[in-house]
Amino acid sequence: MIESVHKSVLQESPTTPAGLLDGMSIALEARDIVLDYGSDRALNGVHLQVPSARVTALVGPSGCGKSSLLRCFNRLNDEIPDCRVRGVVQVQGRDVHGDDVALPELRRRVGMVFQRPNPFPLSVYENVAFGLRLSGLRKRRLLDERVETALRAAALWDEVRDRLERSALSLSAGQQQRLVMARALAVEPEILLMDEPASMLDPISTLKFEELVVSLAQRYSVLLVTHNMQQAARVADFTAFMHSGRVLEFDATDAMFTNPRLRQTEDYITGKLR
Amino acid sequence: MIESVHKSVLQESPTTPAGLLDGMSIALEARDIVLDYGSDRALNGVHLQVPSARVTALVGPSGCGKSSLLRCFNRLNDEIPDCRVRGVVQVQGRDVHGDDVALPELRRRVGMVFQRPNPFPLSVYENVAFGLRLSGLRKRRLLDERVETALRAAALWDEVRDRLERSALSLSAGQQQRLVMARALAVEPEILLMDEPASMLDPISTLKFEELVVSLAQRYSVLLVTHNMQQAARVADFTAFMHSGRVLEFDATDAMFTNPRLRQTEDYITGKLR
Amino acid sequence: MSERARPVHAIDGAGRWLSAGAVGLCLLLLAGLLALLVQQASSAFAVLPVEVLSLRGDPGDSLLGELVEVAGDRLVIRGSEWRRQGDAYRRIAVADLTTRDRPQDILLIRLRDGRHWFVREAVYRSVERDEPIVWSGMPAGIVLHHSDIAEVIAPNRLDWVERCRTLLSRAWLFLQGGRAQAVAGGDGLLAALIGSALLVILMSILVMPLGVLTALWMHEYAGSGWRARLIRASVSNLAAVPSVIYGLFGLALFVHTLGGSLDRWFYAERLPAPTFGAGGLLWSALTLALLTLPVVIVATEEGLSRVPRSLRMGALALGATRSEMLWNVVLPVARPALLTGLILAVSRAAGEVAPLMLVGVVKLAAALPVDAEFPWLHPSRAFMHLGHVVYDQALSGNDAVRAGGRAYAAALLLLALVVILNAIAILVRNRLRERSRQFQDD
Amino acid sequence: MPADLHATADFPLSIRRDAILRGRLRRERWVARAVAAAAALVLLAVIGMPAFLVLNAAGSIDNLSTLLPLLVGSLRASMYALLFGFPLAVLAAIWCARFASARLRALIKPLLEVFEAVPSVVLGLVAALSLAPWLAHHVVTVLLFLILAPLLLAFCGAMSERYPSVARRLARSHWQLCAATLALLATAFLCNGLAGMLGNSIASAFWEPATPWNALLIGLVLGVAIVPTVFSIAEDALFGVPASLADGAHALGATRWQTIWRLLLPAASPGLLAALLLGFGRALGETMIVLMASGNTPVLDLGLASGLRTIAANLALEAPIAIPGSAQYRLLLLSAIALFSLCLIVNAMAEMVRGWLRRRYARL
Amino acid sequence: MDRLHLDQHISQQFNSELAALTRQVLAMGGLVEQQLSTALQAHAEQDARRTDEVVARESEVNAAELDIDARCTQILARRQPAASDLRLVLAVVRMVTDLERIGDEAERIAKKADKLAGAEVAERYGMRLAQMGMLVRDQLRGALDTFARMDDIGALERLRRDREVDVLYKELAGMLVELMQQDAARVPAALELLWCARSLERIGDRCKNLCEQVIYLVRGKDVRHTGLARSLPPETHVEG
Amino acid sequence: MDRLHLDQHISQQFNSELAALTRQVLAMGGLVEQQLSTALQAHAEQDARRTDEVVARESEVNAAELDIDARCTQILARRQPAASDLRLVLAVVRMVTDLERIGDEAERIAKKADKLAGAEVAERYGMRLAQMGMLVRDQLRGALDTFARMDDIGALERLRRDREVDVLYKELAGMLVELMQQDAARVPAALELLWCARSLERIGDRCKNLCEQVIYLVRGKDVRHTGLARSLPPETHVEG
Ligand SMILES: Nc1ncnc2c1ncn2[C@@H]1O[C@H](COP(=O)(O)OP(=O)(O)OP(=O)(O)O)[C@@H](O)[C@H]1O
Ligand SMILES: Nc1ncnc2c1ncn2[C@@H]1O[C@H](COP(=O)(O)OP(=O)(O)OP(=O)(O)O)[C@@H](O)[C@H]1O
Ligand SMILES: [Mg+2]
Ligand SMILES: [Mg+2]
Ligand SMILES: O=P([O-])([O-])[O-]
Repeated sequence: MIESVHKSVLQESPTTPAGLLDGMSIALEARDIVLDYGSDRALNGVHLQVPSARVTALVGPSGCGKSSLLRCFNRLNDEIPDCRVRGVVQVQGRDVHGDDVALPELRRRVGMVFQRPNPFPLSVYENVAFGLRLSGLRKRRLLDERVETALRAAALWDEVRDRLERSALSLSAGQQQRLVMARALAVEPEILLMDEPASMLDPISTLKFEELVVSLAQRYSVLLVTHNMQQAARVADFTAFMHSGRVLEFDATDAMFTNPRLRQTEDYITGKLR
Repeated sequence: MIESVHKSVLQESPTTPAGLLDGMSIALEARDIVLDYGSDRALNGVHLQVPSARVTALVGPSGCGKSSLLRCFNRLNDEIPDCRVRGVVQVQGRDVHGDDVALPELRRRVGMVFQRPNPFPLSVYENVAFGLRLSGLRKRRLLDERVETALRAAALWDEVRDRLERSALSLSAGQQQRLVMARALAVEPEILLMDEPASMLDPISTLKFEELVVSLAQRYSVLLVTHNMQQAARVADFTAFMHSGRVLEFDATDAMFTNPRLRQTEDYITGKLR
Repeated sequence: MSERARPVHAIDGAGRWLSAGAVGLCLLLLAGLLALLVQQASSAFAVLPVEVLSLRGDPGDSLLGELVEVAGDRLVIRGSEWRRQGDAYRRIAVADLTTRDRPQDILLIRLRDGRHWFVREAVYRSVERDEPIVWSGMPAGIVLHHSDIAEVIAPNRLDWVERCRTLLSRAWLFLQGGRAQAVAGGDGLLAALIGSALLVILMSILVMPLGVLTALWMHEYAGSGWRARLIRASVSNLAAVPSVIYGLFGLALFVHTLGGSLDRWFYAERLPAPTFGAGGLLWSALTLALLTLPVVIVATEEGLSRVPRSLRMGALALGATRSEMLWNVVLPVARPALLTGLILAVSRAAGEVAPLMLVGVVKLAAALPVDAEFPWLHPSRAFMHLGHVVYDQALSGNDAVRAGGRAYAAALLLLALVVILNAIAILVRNRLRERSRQFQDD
Repeated sequence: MPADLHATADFPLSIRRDAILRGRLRRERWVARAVAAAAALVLLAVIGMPAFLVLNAAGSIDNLSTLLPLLVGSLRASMYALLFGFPLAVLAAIWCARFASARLRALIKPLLEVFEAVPSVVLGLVAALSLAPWLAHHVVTVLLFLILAPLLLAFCGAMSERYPSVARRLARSHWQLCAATLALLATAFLCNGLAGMLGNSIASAFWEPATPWNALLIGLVLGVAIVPTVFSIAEDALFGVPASLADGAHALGATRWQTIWRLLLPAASPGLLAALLLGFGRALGETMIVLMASGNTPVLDLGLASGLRTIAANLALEAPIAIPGSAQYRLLLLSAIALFSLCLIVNAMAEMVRGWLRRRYARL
Repeated sequence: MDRLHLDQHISQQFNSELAALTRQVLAMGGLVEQQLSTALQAHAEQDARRTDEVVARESEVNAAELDIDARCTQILARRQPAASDLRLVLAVVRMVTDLERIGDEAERIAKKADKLAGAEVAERYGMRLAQMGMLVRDQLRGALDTFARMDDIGALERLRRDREVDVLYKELAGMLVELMQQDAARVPAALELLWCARSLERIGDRCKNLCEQVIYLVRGKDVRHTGLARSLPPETHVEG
Repeated sequence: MDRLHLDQHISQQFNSELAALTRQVLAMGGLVEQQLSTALQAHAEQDARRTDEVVARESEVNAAELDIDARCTQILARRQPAASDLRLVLAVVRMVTDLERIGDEAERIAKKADKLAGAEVAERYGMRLAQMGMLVRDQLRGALDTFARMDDIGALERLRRDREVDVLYKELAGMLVELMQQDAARVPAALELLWCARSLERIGDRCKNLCEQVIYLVRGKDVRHTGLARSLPPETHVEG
C-alpha cells in the first residue's frame, strides 16, 4: 500500500521503547502538538508515531485529549471555532499544515469514523458513493464497482446487497457503523482514524466491528481511540496511553497489557486510583 | 432490613441449579411473565427469583427484554401505553398487581436507576430530598439528616458536601449517576433496580459506580441489567441470562462465568455466533 | 404497600380533569367556529321561504317577501328589490300580523345583478315573451328585460335536493363571479382570489432565497461571533414586530419614498396620477416578504440546527468542501424545514390584512394585476384580496344581511386555504421530526 | 482497489495538478460570498426599518396626549386576552404533553396548531357579526361559566379518583377527554339555565354595556386568538422535557400531577415564559380583531364593559388616508414607534429570561 | 476443538489464537514424546548419539514452554477469556509445566543411558525398563490425544491406567534393591536404572496430571486429589 | 503487596480478593513449610506420630491447592486482570502447583522416617540430612518471604543459592552409594535415605521455581530456563 518508507527524523522519544518501530514505515506523526480551545489547553506537547498497516490504539482517561489529537490528523479541528493547533503534524511524511495542502484531498486520504454511526439519510448505495461523486466520479459502472468493493471490504456486502436502494437509516446500529466505514473506504484512504467507533454498539455488534478493524489493518493504517481497555487489547498492535494532554507511553499492546513501563499506565490499565 | 424470609412456593425451575437459593430470602419473584407491547411479545414466560441482599445481574443480547422485565417489578410498565403484563410478580412475597397495592408506595420500596443519569434540574440537595418531600416530609432538620445519609450511602457526600445548593447538572456524569442513586436511596427502598446504570460512564466512573453497587448489596437487594459481561462478572453474586424473552439460565456468577450449563449462555459469554 | 395517600390522588384527578377540560374547550371552540362559519356562509345562499303577510290596520295591502330572520318576536322580511339590493327590508312585529301564508305559486326571479324579485306564477306567465316585462305592483319606471333574468325558481315548491343544488350553484356563482360583477356589484371572489394568489407567489419569490441564504449564513458561516448574534437578535425582534407596523413601514418607505421617486424619474408624464407612488401589488409583496422573512429564517435555522453535527463532520471528513457538505447533506436533510418555512410564510401572508390595507389592497380594483396586455403582470396596480373582502363586507354595505353572508363565505374560503396550507406544513414538519429523531444527538 | 492511489502517492496532499479539485475550491469561495451578501441585505433591512420610521417621524408634534388612550387600550386588550387565554392554553398543553396517548396527541396537536393559522380577520368577523350580538344577551352566562367550569372540573376529578373502577377507565386518555368535554357542556347548560333564572335582574345591576363592542368581547376573542400560539410553544417545552426525568420521578413514587407540578413545569419554565411573552406580543400587535370588534372608541376606562381602541387598529384606520408629512402622519408614525418599542422590550425580556432559565436548567 | 466450539468466536483472530495455542501444545507434546522415545532408544540401543540428541533438543522443550506460557499470558491479557476459553488457557498453563518436566525427566533418562552403557544390569533389566517406557509413552501419547480430541471419557480412562505404571515401577524397584543387596559392585548401575525407572514413574504421574487438565477443560470440574474423578456424569452441556 | 500497589484498585472487593489470594498462598506456604519441618522432625526424633501428623495434614495442602486454583480461576473470569494483577494470578497458579508438590515430597520424606527408624544409617547420616533439610527449609521460607514482600532482588539471591542444596545432595548421594557398595545389608536403609535426600533436592528445585515466579510477578520477566536470570536491571517502574 505505502511503498515509500518514511523514516522519522524524530529522535526516539522516551515514551517509546528503543527500536520498537525500527524498520516500519510511519503513517502519521505528531511532533510537539499543543492544542488550545480558546484558553483551555487540551493537548500539551504530544509526540506520537503511528506505524503503517497496523492498528494503533489510543487510550486514556476521559477528557485527556484523545479526540482532539485524532482531529489534528485530518485537520477537522479547523471546523471547531476557537481551536488552535501548534506543532508539526505529518501524514506519510508530509506536513498537513503546508501551504499546498488541499483540505478535501487530505481528508480523502485520512478517513475518519465517529463514535455515533452517522450515515447520511440517503440510500445505502448513495452513502458509499458520496465521496466518489464528490471527487468527480460519474460513470455508473465505475461507481457500482467501487461501491461493491468498499462494501465488501467493510464486511457488509452480503448483508445489504439486496437492499442497496433502501435508506441507510433502516440498518441496525452495527450495520450503520460498518456502512460508515465502507463510505470512508470507498474514497481509498490510506489511513483511518476512529473515535470510539464501537462505544454505541451492543456487545455482539462490537465484536463484529472489531473483527472488521482487525481485517482492515492489513491494508490501512488505523488509529483507534477507545475508552474500552479490553477493546484496545483485543484489536490493537500498538497502544498509546494518553494522560492530561500528553502521550505518556507507547508500546506494543502485548507489552502494554502485561508489563507497562509507567506507573500511570499500570494504574489506568488495572483500574487504580492515583 | 428485610425481616421476614419469604420462602418461594415456586418449584425449582430447570433454569436454576437445585438448591442454589435454598435458605435465602427472595426479594423479587417473577412467575411466568408474558409481556406484550401492542402485538409484539417482549417477554414470553419469564421465571426469575432475585435473592435478598445480593447483587443479581441480568445479561443477554440487545432487545431480549431485560429492561421490560425490570420495569415489571415496579410496574413502570404501567406508564407505557399499549404495554400489557400477565403473570405473577411478587415483591417480598406480595403480588404487585394486587388491588390493595398503592403504586407510589410500591415504587418507593422498589427504587430504580436508569441508563442515562437523569438528575432533576434542581440543586443537589433538592434532588435527594425530592422523594422525601413527596412522602410528606417537611422538617428541614430531618430532611438534612436523611439527605446526608443518602449521599453518604451513595459515596458522594465527600464530593458534594460543599455544593449542595449547586445545580445537579453541574456534576460529572459519574457523580450524577451516584446522585441518582442517592435519590433512590433517600426514600429507603428495600430493592434497587438498575438498567445499564454505567453504560454512559467512562471507565473510571464505571469502576467507582460498581464499587458503590457492591457496597450497597449489604443492605439492599439489587437487580442489575447490564450489557457488559465483565461488569456482571465483577459485581454480581448471581447472574441470569436472558434470551428472546426468556430467562434461560440462572446461576452463581462464578459458575456462570467459568462453567455455564447451557450452550447459549456459553456462546454469549465467550462471544460466539450461533 | 396498601396504605393509600388520598389527597395526592384527589389532586392528581383534579389536575387531570382540569387540563383535559382545557383541551375540550379548545376543541369545542374550534368546532364552534367552523360550524358558525359554515352555517352563516350557507345562509347567504340558502333558498328562503317566501311568505305573504297581511298586516293589522293596513287591510288593503299584503307583503310579499323572503323570510330572512326571526329575531324574537320580530320578523325580518325582504321584499322585491325594485331598484337596488338591500332596499326592501322590513322589520315586522309578529303581533301586527293578521295572516301569514306560504303559497306554492310564488316565483323568485333573480336578476343578473343579484336583485331578487317576487311574483305570482300566474302573473309571470301572463306576460308576453319579447317585450320588457311589466306587471302590476311594479313601481313606475321599472322595466324588466328578459336578458336581465338569471334564474327563476319557485322557492316554496323546492324539495331539499333542489334547495341544495340551488345553494351550491349560487355559491359557485359567487365564487367565480368575475371582474365584470366585481366592478358592478362587488359580488364575486375571483378577483380577490387572483389578487391573493399573485401576492403570495410574488412574495415567495422574494422571501425564499433571501431567507434561506441568511439562515445559512447565520448557522453555517458566521459561527457564534458577534455578527451572527446581532443578526439573530434582529431577526428574533423582527418576528415580534406587529404586522401593521410593517404596513406602515411599507407605506412610508416603498409607497411614498421609493414609489414617489420612481414616479418622478420614470413616469413623470403621468403625474400627478401616481403609478408606483400609490399602493400596489409590488409594494404589498415586498412588505409581506419583509413580514415573513423571520418566519422563513427561523424555520430554516431550526431545520439546519436539527441536522446533527455528526453528519456535517462525516461529510467534511470524507473530503467535502463546506458548500458541498451543505448542498449534498445538510440542505437535503433540512429540505422539509425549508418547505415548512415556505408554507408557514405563505399562510401567514394569505391571512394578513392589516398591512395590506396600508400598501395596496383596495375594495374594488379597476383592473386585475394580470391581463393580456404587455407586460401581462402589472406590479404597480392595486389589487383585491380575500382577507380584505371579509373585512370590507363585514363592516360596510347597505345590504348588511347579504354582505354578512358574503363575508362569511369569503372567510370560509380564506380559512380553507390557509388551513390546508398549514396542515401541509404541519404534516411535513412532523414527518421531518420523525425522521430527524433517528439521527438526533442525545 | 487503489490502482490509481499509487499514482498520486508522490504528491500526497497537493492540489496543483487536479483540475476538478481546483474547480471545487473556486465554487466554494463563490458560495461563501453569495451567502454573506444575503445576510448583509437582511441586516440592512432590519436596522433600516426602525431608523426609517424614526427619521420620518421627526418633527414637531402637538397633541401627544391622544396617544395615551390608544396605549392603554392596547395594554388592556392584551391583559384580558392573557388572563383568559394563557391558563387555558397551558392547561391544554399539559394535558396534551403528559396525559394524552401518543395517538391522541398526534391528532390534537396539529388540530390546535392549525387553529393558529386562522386569519385574524376571520375571528374579527365572527366577533363583530355573531359574537357581539349574542354576548349582549349572555354576559351572565359567560361569566358564570368562566368561574364554575374550573371548579366543577376539579371536583369531578377529585371524586373520580375515589372510585378505582372509574379512575381506571378514565386512565385511557380518550375517555378522559370525552368525560371532561361532557362535563364542560353540562356546565355550559347549567350556567345558561342559572343565568336565565337570575340573569336580567342581577346583570342589570352592574352590567350596562354602552355598546356590544366591549372589552369582555375583545378579551375573549383575542384570548382565543393567542391560545394556539401559547399552546404550541408551551406544549413543545413540556413535551421536550426528557422522558427520563418523568421516569425518574415516577420511579420515586410520584403521581403524574406531582411530577408535572414539581418537575416538569419548573423544567419547562423557560418555554412557558416564552409562550407567555410571545402571546402578549401577539395580542399587542393584533390588528384585525380589535379593528372589527372593539368599537374603536378611544376611552380611558379599565372596565370590562367599555370599548377600546388600540394603536394597531388606529394605524390601520388612519394611515391609509393620512397625508404623508402631515402632523397626523407623524403622530401615526410616533404611535407605531411606541408600539414597536413595546414589542421589542417584551421580546428582549423574553429572550433574556429565557436565556437565564435555560442556563439554569441547562443540559436537559 | 470440536467439543468446545473453540473455533466459533466472532473474532477470527481469537479463533486462530486458540487454534495456534492448542497446536503449539500438541507440538510441544509431540516433541516431548519424541524426547522420551529417543531417551528410551538410547537405553535400548546404548547409543550415545541418542543421548546427545535428547540433550540437544531439551532447550527446544524449554523454549516451547516459555513461548506457550507467554501466549497464554497474552491471551489472558488481551482477550479476557471466560468459560471454556478460560479453562483452555488455564489447562494449557498447567499442562506445559508438566510437559516441560516430562522433557526434563526424558533428558535425565537419556543421560543415564550413557552411564549404563554396557552394564550387565542394564542388559538384564533393559527389557523391563523398555516395557515400562513403552507403557509410559503410551500414556503420554494417549493424554495428548485426549487433549487433541477434547475427550474427557478417554482422559478418565487414561487416569485409571496410571496404576499400571506404578505396579511396573514397584516390581522393577524391588528387583533392583534385591540386586543391590546381592551384589555390591552393581550398586551404581542398579541405582542408575532405579533412577530411570523412577523418572518413568514420575512421567506417568505427569501424564495423569495432563489427563486431569483435559477433564477440567472439558467438564469444568477440577478432579485433582479427588481419588480418580469419582462419578463424573457422562455429559456436560445441555443444548437449551 | 506494597511494591505492586495491589491494594489500590478502585474496587475494594478486587483489592480484598487479591489480598486474600496472597494471604492464602502464604498460608499454604506456611502449611507446606510446617509439613517439611514436621517431616524433618520425624527423621530427627524418629517419631512415628510426626509422620502421621504429616500424612494427616497432606490433604489440607491438597485442599489449599484446589481452593487457591479455584480462586484464581474466579479472579480471571470475573476481574479480567491485566498487568501486575494478571501476573500475580498467573504466578500464583504456578506457585501453588509447586507448593503442592513440595507438600507431596514432605509427605514422602515423612513416610521414610518410619522405615528408617532405628536404622544405623539414619543415625550416621541423620545429621547431614538434617543439615540439608534445614537449608531447603530455609530456601522455602525465603522464597515465601520474597513473595510476601514482592522482593525480586531477594528472590534473585535465593535463586542463586539453589546450588548449595545441589552440592549437599551430591555429597550425601555419593556417600550413600559408597555405603551401599560397602554393605549390602544397609542397601534398603541407604536407599530410603537417598530417596529422602532426593526429595529434599526436588524441594530445593521447587523453591527455585517459586523464586522465578516472584521475579516474574514483580518484573514481568520470565526468567525460567535463562540461566539464573542474567542481568536483570535493578528497577522496573519509572515514575512518570
Ligand atoms: N469543542 C471544544 N471546545 C472547548 N473545549 C473542548 C472542546 N472539545 C474538547 N474540549 C476539551 O478539551 C479536552 C480534551 O477533549 P477531548 O474530547 O479531546 O478528550 P477525549 O480524550 O476525547 O475525551 P473522551 O474520552 O471523553 O472523548 C477536554 O477537557 C474537553 O473539555
Ligand atoms: N415502548 C416499547 N414499545 C414497543 N416495543 C418495545 C418498547 N420497549 C421495548 N420494546 C421491544 O421489546 C423488546 C424488548 O425490549 P427491551 O428494551 O426490554 O430489551 P433490552 O433487553 O432491554 O434491550 P437493550 O439491551 O437494547 O436495552 C424489544 O424487541 C423492543 O423492540
Ligand atoms: Mg473523545
Ligand atoms: Mg434495555
Ligand atoms: O519434579 P518432580 O517430578 O519430582 O515432581
